[in-house]
Amino acid sequence: MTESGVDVSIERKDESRPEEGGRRDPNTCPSCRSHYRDDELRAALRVCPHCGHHFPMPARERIDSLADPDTFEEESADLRSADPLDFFDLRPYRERLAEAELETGLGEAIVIGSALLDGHPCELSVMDFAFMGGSMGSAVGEKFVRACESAAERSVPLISVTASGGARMQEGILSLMQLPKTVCAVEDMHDAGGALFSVMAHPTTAGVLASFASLGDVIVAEPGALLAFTGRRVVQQTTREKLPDDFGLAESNLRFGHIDGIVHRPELRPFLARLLRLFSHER
Amino acid sequence: MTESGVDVSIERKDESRPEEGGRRDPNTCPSCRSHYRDDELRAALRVCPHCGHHFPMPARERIDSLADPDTFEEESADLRSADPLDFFDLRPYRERLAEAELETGLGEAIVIGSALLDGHPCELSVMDFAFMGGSMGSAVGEKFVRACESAAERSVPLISVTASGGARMQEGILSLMQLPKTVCAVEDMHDAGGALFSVMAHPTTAGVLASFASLGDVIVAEPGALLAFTGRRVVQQTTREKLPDDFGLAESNLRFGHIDGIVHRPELRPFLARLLRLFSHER
Amino acid sequence: MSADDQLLRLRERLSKLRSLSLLGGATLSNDLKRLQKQIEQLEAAPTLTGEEIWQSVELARHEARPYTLDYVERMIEDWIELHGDRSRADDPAFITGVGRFNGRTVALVGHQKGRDIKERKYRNFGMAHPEGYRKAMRTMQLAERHRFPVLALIDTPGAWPGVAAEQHGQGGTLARSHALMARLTVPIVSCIIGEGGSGGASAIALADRVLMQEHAIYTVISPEGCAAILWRDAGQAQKAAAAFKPDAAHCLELGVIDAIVPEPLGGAQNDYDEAAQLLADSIEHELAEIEDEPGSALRRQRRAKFRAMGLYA
Amino acid sequence: MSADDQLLRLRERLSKLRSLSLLGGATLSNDLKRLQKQIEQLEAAPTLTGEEIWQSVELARHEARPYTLDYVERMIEDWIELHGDRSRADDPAFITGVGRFNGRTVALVGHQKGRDIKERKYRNFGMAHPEGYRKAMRTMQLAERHRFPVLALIDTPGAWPGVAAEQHGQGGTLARSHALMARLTVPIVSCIIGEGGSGGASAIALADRVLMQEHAIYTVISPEGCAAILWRDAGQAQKAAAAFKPDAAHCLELGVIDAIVPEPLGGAQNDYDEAAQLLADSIEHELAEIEDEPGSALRRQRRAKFRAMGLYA
Ligand SMILES: [Zn+2]
Ligand SMILES: [Zn+2]
Repeated sequence: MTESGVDVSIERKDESRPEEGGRRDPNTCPSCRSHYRDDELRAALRVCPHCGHHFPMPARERIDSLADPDTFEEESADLRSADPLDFFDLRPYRERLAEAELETGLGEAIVIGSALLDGHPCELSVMDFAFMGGSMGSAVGEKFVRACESAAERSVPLISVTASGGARMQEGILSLMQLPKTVCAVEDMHDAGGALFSVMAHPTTAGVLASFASLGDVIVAEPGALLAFTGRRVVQQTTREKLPDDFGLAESNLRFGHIDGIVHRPELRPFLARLLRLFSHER
Repeated sequence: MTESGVDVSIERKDESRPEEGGRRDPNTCPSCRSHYRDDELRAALRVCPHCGHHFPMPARERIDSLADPDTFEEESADLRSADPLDFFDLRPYRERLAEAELETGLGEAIVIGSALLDGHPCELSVMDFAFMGGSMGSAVGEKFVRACESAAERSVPLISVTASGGARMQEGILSLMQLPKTVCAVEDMHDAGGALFSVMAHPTTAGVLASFASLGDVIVAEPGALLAFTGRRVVQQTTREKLPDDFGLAESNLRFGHIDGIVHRPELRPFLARLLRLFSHER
Repeated sequence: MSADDQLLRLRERLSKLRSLSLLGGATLSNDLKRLQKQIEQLEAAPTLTGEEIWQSVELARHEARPYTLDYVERMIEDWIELHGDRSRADDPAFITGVGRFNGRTVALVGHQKGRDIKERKYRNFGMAHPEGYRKAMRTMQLAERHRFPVLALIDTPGAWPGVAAEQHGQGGTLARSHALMARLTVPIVSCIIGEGGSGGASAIALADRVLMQEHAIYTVISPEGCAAILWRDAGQAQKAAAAFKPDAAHCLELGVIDAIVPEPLGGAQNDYDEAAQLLADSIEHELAEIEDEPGSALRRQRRAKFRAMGLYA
Repeated sequence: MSADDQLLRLRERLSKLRSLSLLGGATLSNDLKRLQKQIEQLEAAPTLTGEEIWQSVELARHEARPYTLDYVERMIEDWIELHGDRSRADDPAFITGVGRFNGRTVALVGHQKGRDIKERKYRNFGMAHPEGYRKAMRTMQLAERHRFPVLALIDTPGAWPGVAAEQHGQGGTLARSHALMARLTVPIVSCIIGEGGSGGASAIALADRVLMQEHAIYTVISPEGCAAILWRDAGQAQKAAAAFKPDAAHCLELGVIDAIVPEPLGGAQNDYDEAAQLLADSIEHELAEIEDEPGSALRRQRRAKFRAMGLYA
């Protein structure tokens, strides 16, 4: 499951490794081994009907599951990553970007725009792990900042759904600068009276966890999501410590006081609707 | 060592209990058993010349050790405790107060006033454990608040030296209200740009630790001082936990991040002088 | 000081206030109203005997008494509980969250005791660690950021006196919780709904309006603790309680609380719904009086109120 | 993007700023000055080869390189070190304190590495736990309260990736440290004096002026970590470094830092006193330029600077 372009390798204790040379079927539940057709899974919000495992959810499907029908208006759809370092590892960065766009149909690892949710106006910012591991480069940072600005301008809360391996190495130090950059945007929004609701999907790690995702006025996670600054493997290699079974998982984060709750995907929309009612400026 | 009028019983691991029916000689070092004449101890700032043990220091001697000669001007010297509850335990509260005044020569468990320290103007607030265990009733709270107000008015830092068993039970709920009262005064002083330097002497516990003493911009303690919200005996009785040897001591508090440092008594004056230089508004 | 003396003192404060131009119009009339109400309540409140005081102690600790979540359930719509101190733990001895109280969004913090043995242990008998107070502080900061009024329900024998609690800074944390409440510029109404035990209670009770249920107690130390120290005998708790008077009427007399919240006949445990209705009515009354004040005035008056507490010669 | 392109971009920014009336007089001329200086430094700075970049990586990690306390000793008078996060620990991987820098009181925070094996372990190789970042935040809050400028010295391979660090909220703590620095209204000057590794570095580098010593590095991931992920071979670190260019000249080119601080010939390790003098001169220069700005303007410009970082199409 190692992806190029993430600075944390994502692993899950309850997932066995794919067979040598093979790729795990994305529609087979890693938890209970049930297999589904894609339309079945999609209809179930990509939650295993048998065991409740939460599969990764593409950004467009996430938006469809949250926004009232035909209310989502995408913003900055044309914004794309540049290649400030002419970066080349095993392949050119530009090639990786083109391939990711082709595979996901997305211009970047984040989609932003305005919407209604249960009738309440809000701004949505949704990441997609399928686009280069949801890594945050200049374009992702810029789009998140624009979402903050759009939310503040319209005096509506911003709902952020994250799924990210961290900063995008191929952009070097500029990817690290997306941490202070997105944080400054959240602070500006807060100063304008705005609210940020942070939904952490699997995985929300490294640079994204160490910046805007952790600054939500309310923070919830999906069940089983990995929320860690550093992934299991690096922790083990660096410290040689014994890792608890639930290391970094949402459930452990709740116990240690880092999130407000765990919300199952089918409950997410009503939960956010309630938050919007509470934080809206109407009285 | 149990004192009437304190809501925490003060004990020290390194102090053996006084013999049955007898009272420990106050000039015998509980740590190394050396015995001193009172003038010897006083000349040594009540620090055992043999082993460094810090004996309790009367408020007047503390002030003499800090203020430049003849610069201390006491404030609110006439303020005395009332007896709002007509409190009577084994003896009337009024009798205990009269006795404490007779024994210590102090009107209450705190002395406040303006002074110069190494030429820097400051306000001093010094508690005395010998006056009913340094317990905080309405008079102590009021005098501390006046020290804050005097410091703010003159734009000088406030140096607070605490030695207290906690709130003064004999004043019931009014003694508890000295916690919010003194905290509000510190906040007012902070809003006026003032600074609080908190020196915690043995013991600084319960209500005083849970209010103004912990709000110092800089907090230091004397070696071996007990700084705990709850004393050893109550912790043991309530929780049946095994207590570490250094439970609640200054050294443990430093390790756990609650104080900025431990300052030996002969170093206190130069240390405070340095702080005054740094926090004074002259440039 | 007898109730009569106290009433006299209140009347004096009242006439002083009337002649004071310092506080400005709206404020003054609010303060007057508040004191006038205190006087009325005081005149109505009987002076309790030692036995009656002890009854309050027992009712305040009654195992069937409604706890914070019982009131949340009945008073708050769209409740969302918030968890965790963002650094170490989620202390179950504290409940914190946001919800709608009579149409407005509020933040609520409160101690939580457990009903059965298992939950009692889970909630640590309502005795919070420093992590619990930090959770409450975090929720109050959220309220400040979004201009939500804060409701605080106090029901604890005291802050937890364990080794880890000390090591994690129980004393300093209580100090900082007091300090945060002295800094907030949103309206704060607190109510002692059972035991208001020591610094662990006052740390979340530093409010614009402090209420107390009829049979709640507010104490600097538990009656047993007091007896153990003063009489060297915890069995003398009843005697201690009679001496230091932790009941609502005496707290009102001493100017420590602003009003008494009535309970159903025989105590809140007899009718949760009525108790919640009475509590909601009182909170609404107080909140409505202060919620339109500018935050800076609110904070100035809040500090001035506590600054005036205490009796000395 | 080549240095020439970058220079062009800087020139464009400069001309845009010149035509902008938004920022007000003093600010504008400061921004102009800053950019003009950047352009001068850029024109002066050579474009490093891969080999030269690797030399910087090695010098940044040189075991004799001066650390935070070496600079404190030489730059700060009346130094008082402050300890503890007021909740759990005193992390020796962070140094925080107050003292006098060229006559004015400042607060200083910085990572601290150890010199010998024992101290290295004690300082955890400059890799702080969340508790260390909380200690730094506390000291910065003290600075804000008393209007002391903040100096931040960055020298860490990264935030500590241990189990307890994760459990105590390493990610969230770094986020909140960034956020606090975005909120401060006192002047902040930071300098990367060795390794500026990832979020553990940027968390205390969100400053009005970000400096970087000539041979320091500022990276999103260590060269070894990058190589391990991209080339599946940590031995390719040199190749990775050449690809992602963590050296000061490139950071200046990309607009990530504001100026480069010169080092003694061959590196700071060769002459601590000279290194400290050069660092102090640079900090003084930057601080003098901003310290009389109103806090709200400072904060607005600080956020605007970081808001503009990044390159996209
Ligand atoms: Zn399944
Ligand atoms: Zn001795």
